[in-house]
Amino acid sequence: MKADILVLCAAGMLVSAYLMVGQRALFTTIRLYGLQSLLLAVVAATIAISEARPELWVTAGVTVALKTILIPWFLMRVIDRIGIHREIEPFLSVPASLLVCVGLTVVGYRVSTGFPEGAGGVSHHLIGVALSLLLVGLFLMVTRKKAITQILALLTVENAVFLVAVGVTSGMPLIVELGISFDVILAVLILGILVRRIVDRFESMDVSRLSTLKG
Amino acid sequence: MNPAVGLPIVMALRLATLAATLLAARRARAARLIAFPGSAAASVVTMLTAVSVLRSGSPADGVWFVHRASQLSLSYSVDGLAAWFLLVLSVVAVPIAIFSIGYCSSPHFSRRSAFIGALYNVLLGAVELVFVAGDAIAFLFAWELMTLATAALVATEHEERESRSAAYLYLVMSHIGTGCLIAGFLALASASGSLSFSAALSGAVAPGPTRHVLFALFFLGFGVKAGVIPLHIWLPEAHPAAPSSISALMSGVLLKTGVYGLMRVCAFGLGAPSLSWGVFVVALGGLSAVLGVLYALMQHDLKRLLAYHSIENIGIILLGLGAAMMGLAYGRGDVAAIGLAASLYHVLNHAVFKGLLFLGAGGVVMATGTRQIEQFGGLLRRMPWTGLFFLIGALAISGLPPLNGFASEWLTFQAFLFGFRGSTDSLVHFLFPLSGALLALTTALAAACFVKAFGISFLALPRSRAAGEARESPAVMLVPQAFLAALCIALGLFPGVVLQTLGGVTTSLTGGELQQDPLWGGLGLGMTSGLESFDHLVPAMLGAAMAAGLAVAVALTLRRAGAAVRRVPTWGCGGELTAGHEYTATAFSKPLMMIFQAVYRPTRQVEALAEASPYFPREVRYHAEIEPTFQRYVYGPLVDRVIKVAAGMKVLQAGSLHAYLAYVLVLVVGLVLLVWWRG
Amino acid sequence: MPTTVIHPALLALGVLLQSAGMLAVAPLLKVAIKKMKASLQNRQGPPWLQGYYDLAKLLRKEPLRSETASWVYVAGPRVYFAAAIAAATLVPVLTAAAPLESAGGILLLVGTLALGRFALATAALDTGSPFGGMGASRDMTIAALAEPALMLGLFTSALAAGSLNLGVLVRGLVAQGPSFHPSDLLAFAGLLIIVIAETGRIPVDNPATHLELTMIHEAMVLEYAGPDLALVEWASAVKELLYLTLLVDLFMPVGIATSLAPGALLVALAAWALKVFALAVVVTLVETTNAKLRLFRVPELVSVSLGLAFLALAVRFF
Amino acid sequence: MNLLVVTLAAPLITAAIGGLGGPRQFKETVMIGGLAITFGLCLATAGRFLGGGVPAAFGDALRVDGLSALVLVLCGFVGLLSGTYGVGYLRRNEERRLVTKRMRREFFGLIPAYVFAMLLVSVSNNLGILWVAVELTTLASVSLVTFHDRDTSLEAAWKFLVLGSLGLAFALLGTVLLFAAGQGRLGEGMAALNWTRFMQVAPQLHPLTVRLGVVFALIGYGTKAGLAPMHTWKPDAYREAPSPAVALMAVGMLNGALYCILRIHLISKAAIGPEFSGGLLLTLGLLSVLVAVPFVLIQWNLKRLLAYSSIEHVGIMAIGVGLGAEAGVFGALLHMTYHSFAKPVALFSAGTLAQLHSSSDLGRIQNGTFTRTPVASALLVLSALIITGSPPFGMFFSEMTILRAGLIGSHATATGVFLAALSVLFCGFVFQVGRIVLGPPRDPSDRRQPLPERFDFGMGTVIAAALLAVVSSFYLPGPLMALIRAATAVVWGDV
Repeated sequence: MKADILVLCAAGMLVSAYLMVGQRALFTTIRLYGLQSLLLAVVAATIAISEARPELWVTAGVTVALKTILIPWFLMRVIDRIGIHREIEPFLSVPASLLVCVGLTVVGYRVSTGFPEGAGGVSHHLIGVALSLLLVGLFLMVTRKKAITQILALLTVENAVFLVAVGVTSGMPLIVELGISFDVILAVLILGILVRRIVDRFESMDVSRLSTLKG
Repeated sequence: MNPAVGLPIVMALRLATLAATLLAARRARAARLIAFPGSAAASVVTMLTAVSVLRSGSPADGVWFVHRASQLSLSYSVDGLAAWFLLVLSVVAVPIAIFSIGYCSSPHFSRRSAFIGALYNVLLGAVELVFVAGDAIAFLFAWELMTLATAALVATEHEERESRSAAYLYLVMSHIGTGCLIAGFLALASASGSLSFSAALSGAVAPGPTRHVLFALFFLGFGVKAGVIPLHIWLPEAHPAAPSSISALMSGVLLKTGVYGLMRVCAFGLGAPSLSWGVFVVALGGLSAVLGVLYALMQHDLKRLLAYHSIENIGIILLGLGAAMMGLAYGRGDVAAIGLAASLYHVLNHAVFKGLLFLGAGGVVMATGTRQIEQFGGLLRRMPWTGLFFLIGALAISGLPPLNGFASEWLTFQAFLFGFRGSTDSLVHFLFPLSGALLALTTALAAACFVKAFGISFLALPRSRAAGEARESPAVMLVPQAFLAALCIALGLFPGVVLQTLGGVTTSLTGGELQQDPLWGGLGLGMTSGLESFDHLVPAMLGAAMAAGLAVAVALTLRRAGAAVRRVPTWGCGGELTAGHEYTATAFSKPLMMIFQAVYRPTRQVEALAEASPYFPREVRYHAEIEPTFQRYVYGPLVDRVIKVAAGMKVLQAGSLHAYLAYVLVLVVGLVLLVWWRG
Repeated sequence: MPTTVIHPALLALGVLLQSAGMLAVAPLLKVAIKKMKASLQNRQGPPWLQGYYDLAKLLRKEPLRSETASWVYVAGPRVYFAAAIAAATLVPVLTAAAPLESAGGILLLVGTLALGRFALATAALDTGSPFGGMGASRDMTIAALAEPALMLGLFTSALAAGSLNLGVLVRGLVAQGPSFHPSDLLAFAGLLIIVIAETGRIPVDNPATHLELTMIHEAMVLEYAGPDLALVEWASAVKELLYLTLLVDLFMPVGIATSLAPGALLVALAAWALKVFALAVVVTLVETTNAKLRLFRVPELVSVSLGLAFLALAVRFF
Repeated sequence: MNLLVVTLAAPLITAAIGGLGGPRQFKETVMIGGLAITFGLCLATAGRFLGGGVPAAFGDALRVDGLSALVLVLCGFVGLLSGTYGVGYLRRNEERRLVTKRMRREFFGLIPAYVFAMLLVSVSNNLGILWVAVELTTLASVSLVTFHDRDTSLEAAWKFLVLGSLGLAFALLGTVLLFAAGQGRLGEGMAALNWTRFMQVAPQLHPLTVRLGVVFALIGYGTKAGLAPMHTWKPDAYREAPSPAVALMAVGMLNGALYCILRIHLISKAAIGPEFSGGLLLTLGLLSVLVAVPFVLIQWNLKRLLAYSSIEHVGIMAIGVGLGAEAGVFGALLHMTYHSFAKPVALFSAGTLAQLHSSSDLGRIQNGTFTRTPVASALLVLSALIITGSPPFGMFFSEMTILRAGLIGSHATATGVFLAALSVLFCGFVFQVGRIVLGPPRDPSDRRQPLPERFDFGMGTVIAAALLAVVSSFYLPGPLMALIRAATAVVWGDV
């Protein structure tokens, strides 16, 4: 029962990443990220119950608080302030991007087959999903031109790492977990500030325009 | 003065002089009077050390300095070969140091005297370290230091574009050479287990292709520094750009560090040299000799002309060395001994007469302010002593008896003759006479070139106002030239003495006994290849016969005492003879340019400026250019391709963040697949 | 085995005798060649002693010196003369040993002649007249081309005898007795061309003209007059005799004396005179039947000679 | 109080005081004093380690062994050097009224904070704290990159942060995977992530997870070190940040990232043998040296030139470790020490030259600087010679040791390529430096005249640092040598 929930949530996270790749509106992308973080919290919760690990509840709580509520709110405020709602044409068309994502998922999964069966035969699935999520997130970063989308892609990669941290090892030491979450949030805040300064200076969030430093 | 005592004194002296010069940097005169006499003193000590090792024949070694951090120790070992090159260095370094005192006082260099003086000491110290280095790290340490000091000296007048580009070209080529040396030495060290030369260069290298690769690496590394064709293109740029006293040192000594390396490692360090190596060295030696002199003929910048002649003389040295290597390949130790003796003798001779010529050129350039021969003329009347010494240098470099150039070329011919007699191999029967013919052609062309250089610069009417008002160099610059001129004559007249000192060196390296039959107590030398007869060279006999002939000639033409010889104007076909009528350097070398067109591929422009009718031009301008084949066809494309590739690679950092992220994505996917594949 | 060291005094006497002899005979050879050319052209040619008369006349004349010239101009002819004499003493003439044979052999001979040529060319430049420059440039060019062929030709016989010492070489040939090897013919032809080039005979240089287009040796000495000119003329005569003697020694050593006995010396003198005369005839024939080559055709002639020399080497040793 | 805690606290307090406010004079003395005390404390900690003790804190989360002692001392030294030069640098800008209040606050606050983060990295035994410390350095340096607030500095900052965060995400994943490979054997709580614990348990770690973990960890920390192909942020960041900050990043961050890479390499060596991570390091190292070649040959900016030089040097250190011979490791650590002495001198002299000529673009600094600004040009030439490994200076010996290790370890081709790249890099460097230093003085009529050179505080520091770099090439103090040998023992021998 526990294994099914975990695999279901992990698969859900991967699907949300796929939707992100296909999505053009920024608001929806942020909401998808919020959903993804929520599923991560559910994974943490189920493991907390099944493994009787009280500190995972704290992790789940922090994930919900920070990544499902605070970060999407902050990014939406940044977009409102700037007023740009649509993503401009990415480098690769959506069907081609999806094909590449499928390829990356195959790669992620092939690698995870060699992994040991964790508690309840779940971990090699989780690692497979996490790796695929990571590769898709990275691919999203490479193809999308908007600064906000790059931040979201980076956060997807972070989520993949946290998925491994929570799912495979049933929780890292708590203090480290908190320290890491705090740093991620700090990074996002600074990225947000930078985006606003870039938009003030360049009147656009298009990162591909930022290419004067050559050689 | 054995090396254990001598060398530390030398290094202490050099460091003290360096420190004192830097302290006195502000006052140019003081800096000059500290730097150069100090380095002259140190060179004298080096000479004493070298002589003691040569005479005692017992090598001495020890450790300089252990670099505590990396446990790499810099040791020294002075054997016969190193002592000989130290002797060559110090014999030339002392007069050049004294000459520099005068030369650097010219308004052009005086404010840079401290810079030149300090670097002169660093350079000499580095060269001495190169010759006495006992292990790879000490050798590379000194080698690189020497390159940097030389490059800095070439760039002393860094206002001019060509000295900057000359210094840079020198630095790049030497550095690529040093890269090969580092690779070679470290490969040797790992093959023989230790960095010290005694182990690494004892010929214990595994046979097969690695030896040939090592030989190629070392030849490339040392060939660049020796200025062998086709690695020579930096030489005609760097020598003229440097101050003349430094160019004398560069031509006289620095090229010899390359030759020393070729001898120490390529010829006698990698075990018995294989035949193909010997043939390669002889071939490149011949090529360098002929092409060196051919290019020298076409140069009208006095210092470039002398620089190309250095290439020619290095070619002659390599011919001797190549003959020695082929002798060793056939197991004929005695032929190898003669070949090596010939090339070592020419190393000393070239250092002496090239040093003399460059010092003379320095005096002339300082007096007239330009290096173009076409501007000179009639300098013998204004600068009689410089003219006389330059003439003696010219006679020596053209290999004319009884001076020293002839003695070493005679020995090289003997090496070819004995090599030919000693073997029945058809390759030798083809190659040695051909090399003999090439050597003869080179000597004759050198004679033609120096008739032009001396005749056009020093004789007849001055072609420019500067040449007309040139003043003779001060005594401090003439005395060293006199010393070197006297040395040219002495080395020419006493070959026997030189060969005896060389006997020990050649035997220790080639194992072949140098059968000598010294005639008239060192005045002459006798060589044999073990066959019936000895061939002798006694230049003193010829000197006596010439003196007798001169006496007869003077007696025949003796007039009544006191009757002054009538001075008449030279026949000018009816018109009044001016400097314009004189033969120019271009005209003098025109026939040879026509004959060797295939080599030069000259391009010429003739402009006739005529007003009324084209048949009566007021003025005709003639300009001929010979094609720099190596620059245009070898190095030009190479450098362009490197720049093109570098420019192509620049696209890697083209500013787009997405590209950078893509690199990371590719790397991650690649490594993940690698893990899976290796898993 | 080290050769017996001849006592220096005996050496000096040998040098004196040989140089005096060569000096005496040289003008005779020049006149002989002129007379032969004249007889081929149905002329009588100058009297036999004309050479000595010219020299005597020139020696009595007043020496002149150009204003622009320095001491090099004065030293040129004298060094040229001394070099010619010194070279003369290096070659065995009557006896199978030359007085200065152990001074350096063939290489020293070539070197000494080169020294003489260097001195004359430099002196020619000192006058400042275009003729001097042109003569010096052409003479050095031809010499530069001729030297490798000369060296290769001499090398062949030296390699056969195993030594560069002319005395040893001739003694080897005499000991061997008259033998004929095809390579000798090739080497002889090659060297003959070089001798013609070196002594400034017709196909390469025209000794009898003052036309600037064709003269090489004459152009160098255009400015000289009086005693200086005498020295130069005499020296070039000695040089010519020296070259012919060298050819005789290397390829026709028959009749040369092996001991100092007066009888042998007389036979040697007769043989030497006959052989030199024969060579003079050959040179004259070549001179009268050929026209002077343009300067830039001379390299082809020299390369023929180089080819012959190399062929001689190949035939003998490969 | 624990010595280690005091050492870490010192820069933090300096940052706090510096960042708050107060007159410029006060802030300068606080900064230099604080950093001097920090360096003293680092020396004391190293001294205690050499005396046999193993300083530790927070239950072994922070622990000083041979390797960390060496990195601690080097980072402390660079911190002090950058601080003092920074004061001089800022004074010069103050005279030209280029410094705003924000800049001053950021400068005096962030540089000590950066030093704190570096020291934290070099002493952290716990992989979690190690990651947090590296993240802190990244965040601290972002605002340093946007110090001059130009358009290009925003672009550089964005790229720096995006690539940096991505790298750190991989590093985190690597750490987690290594932790997962323990499958519970590492124990519970904070101590589970201690490096010492990993080393004890290493043989039982699951090989495939370790391999994947090492891959991600090396890519992550490699990004921070500037190993190719993750180096792309470095040239942009170096051009934008002020020279003192660049020195901190070039030496402190490089040593710190190398420290992390070595920790991961040691775990992998203990678990699955040195071939995998050694080979990866060797490849990335070679790639870094090769990537630097074209950009040194054709370069338009002095600071970017020095950026590629530090990419080359981190490549050399990675090659040294990757060659898998003790001489190689010793060479790499020796190279790190010499690099920490020499690179600041190069950056400071380049910075001073750029300040005097009001631009660091090679095109805009008209050639002939030797005549107008002789001391700065001479220092630049001297430092160029040092960092290109010319003989009389130390790097020649360390590069020789690495090359020799390469040939002993039968990596002939790799060593050959490495040697060729070194030669070409030397030529490129000398050309670029020669291009601006030599040549005729600029004609007086040209209005863009460089500032007259004054012997002020900043110049004094640079000359002192240069003297130190030259002296260190010949004589390294005894204790420092002991530290290097201890660090080699850690990296090469079993702990």
